[in-house]
Amino acid sequence: MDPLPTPTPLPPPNPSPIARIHGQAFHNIPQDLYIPPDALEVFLESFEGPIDLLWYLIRKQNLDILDIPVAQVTAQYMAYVELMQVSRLELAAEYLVMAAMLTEIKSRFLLPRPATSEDREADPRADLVRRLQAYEQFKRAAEDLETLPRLGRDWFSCEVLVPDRQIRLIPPAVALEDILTAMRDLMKRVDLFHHHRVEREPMSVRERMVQVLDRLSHGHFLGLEGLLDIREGRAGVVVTFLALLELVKAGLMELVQTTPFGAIHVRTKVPQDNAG
Amino acid sequence: MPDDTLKAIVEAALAAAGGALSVERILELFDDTDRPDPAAVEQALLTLQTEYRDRGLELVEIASGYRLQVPRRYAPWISRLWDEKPARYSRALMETLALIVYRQPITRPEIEDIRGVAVTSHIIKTLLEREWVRVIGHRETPGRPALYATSRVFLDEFGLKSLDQLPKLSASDPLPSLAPTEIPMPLALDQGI
Amino acid sequence: MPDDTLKAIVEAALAAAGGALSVERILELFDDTDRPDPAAVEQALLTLQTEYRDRGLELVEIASGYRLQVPRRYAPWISRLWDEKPARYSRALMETLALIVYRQPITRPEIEDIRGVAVTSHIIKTLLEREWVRVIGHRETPGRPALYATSRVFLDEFGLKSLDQLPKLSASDPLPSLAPTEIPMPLALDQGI
Repeated sequence: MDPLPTPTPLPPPNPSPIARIHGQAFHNIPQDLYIPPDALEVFLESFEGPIDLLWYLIRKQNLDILDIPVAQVTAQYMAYVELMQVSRLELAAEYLVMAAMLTEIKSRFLLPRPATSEDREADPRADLVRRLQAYEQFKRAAEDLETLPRLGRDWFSCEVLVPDRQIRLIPPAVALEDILTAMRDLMKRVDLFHHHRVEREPMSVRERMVQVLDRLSHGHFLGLEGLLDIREGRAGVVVTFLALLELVKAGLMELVQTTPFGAIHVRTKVPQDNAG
Repeated sequence: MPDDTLKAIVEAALAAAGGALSVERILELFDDTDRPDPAAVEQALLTLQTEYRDRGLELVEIASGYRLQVPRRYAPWISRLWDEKPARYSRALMETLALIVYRQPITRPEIEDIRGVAVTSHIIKTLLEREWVRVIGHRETPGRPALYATSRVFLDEFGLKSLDQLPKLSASDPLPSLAPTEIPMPLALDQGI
Repeated sequence: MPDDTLKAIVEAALAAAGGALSVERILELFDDTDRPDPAAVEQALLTLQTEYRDRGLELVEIASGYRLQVPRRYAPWISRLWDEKPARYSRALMETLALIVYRQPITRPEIEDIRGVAVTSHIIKTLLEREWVRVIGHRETPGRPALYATSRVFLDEFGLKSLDQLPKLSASDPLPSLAPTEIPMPLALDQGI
């Protein structure tokens, strides 16, 4: 490997150096692409990677891609790669790829080509040019974005106090379909474990059960006739009757007949104190 | 600095601060070179106070300085900015509600028996607070568990005239029966009607 | 409701919200019984916009609706209200953002391809946490890389109604030293090595 040349900083016309090594200011990237190893950390922070470095060299230093001293660059990049292996391996690899690409471009120019060649090769630099132009476009877009006014930096939102602020809790909305879906999901799940008897009944019986319980909620007796509303017709009477039977069966209610053939009374089941 | 610029900066500072600012604090916003007189700041505050009269904001003086705030009379509307909308009810709550709707009257142990997991008190409390569900009695079994049923509020909010109008569980939906026994013969009762 | 009351409520809501409010959101502040027309709310917003001209606050329309904010010209003073300086973002982050803004939806490998370096997870995480960027799906290529796009928060914070309002992507200047498309004779180059 060639010995690395000594850094040759340019005279400082620019008050803000891009790097400072051992007290010595570096105001430009040296033309020969050599970066002192000590400056590597600073260097890596100044550039966003090999494309960014190449863009800088071409734009700011008027470097001709074809003039890049490839052997020298490669030797130097190899030296950096060794250094970078400790901390920024992936970045080292990216610089290496770039060096390889530049070398390839150069080598293709150096190879003799038959003068009569019909199929003209594409310019080996074309791909690199496209990449550099795409990069430049977004580099500028990023600079534009940075200058756009932004909330919290250039604009500030108002947050005026609201005295007597009350926070209400708005309960979530539920649709009937949601209840049906919940029931179906539950039934499916339950059915996996149990084989409950399929029992279908009109909802009206359940509704009537609740109504009967409501009317008897204070432990009062009520005559059976009082629960039956003749105006509901036969169907209504049957529903009430079925509801009563369900309630008795479920142990929620008892029917009391004090004398044979006497009036039947209904009441909620009395707690069985000292039953055990 | 022109009076209008000073007034605008004071207004902007009060609106952005989200709390009270003292005159000293306002003065700290300025460089030594463009810092106004305290009197000029006081004057700007007074002008703003007048300008905001009868608007959606008011400038009040409190112990710690001056504060831009929403007048109390608009609090009922503005408070709604912070209405809390819980995303959705849990599956546990929806299944509990579904069981109460379709299997009422039902007790908590019965719900737990079908669902196979405990029903939290929070779920029952939520359903009772929403007034969709009410306690209509107690089952006379050990612990006297409450019997839950749907309420009139439930019917109203879901636009139902009666529980009959609930969407039907299709025939393919198996319904677990809590007490799958035959309906007893109503022999002892038939002469009562 | 009188126009002045409506205007005051809209003003108070905008000042208290701490962000943008859409017309729909403003309408939600009202009960069904006192809810104004959307057109009346729009009118109130327009009037306020005019009234706030040349004051310490401005009413701007952005993607999410309307926002009452401190104009940029007062930022030097107002930013001193807070000890904490607004976050400064690295060039790497801003370039990644620019690629997401102008090339959305885009994957991380695609960003890396154009930038020529790896995009750190930290950058992506910062953009996602800032809510400027969101994942809108995955590209069905090996590794299923996430597809990034900008969010409504991005538009709001950059004061935009839509992406159309962003500065156009400038056409790249030709790179002078690379201009010739003809392959030059290699003779002139060999002293380069």
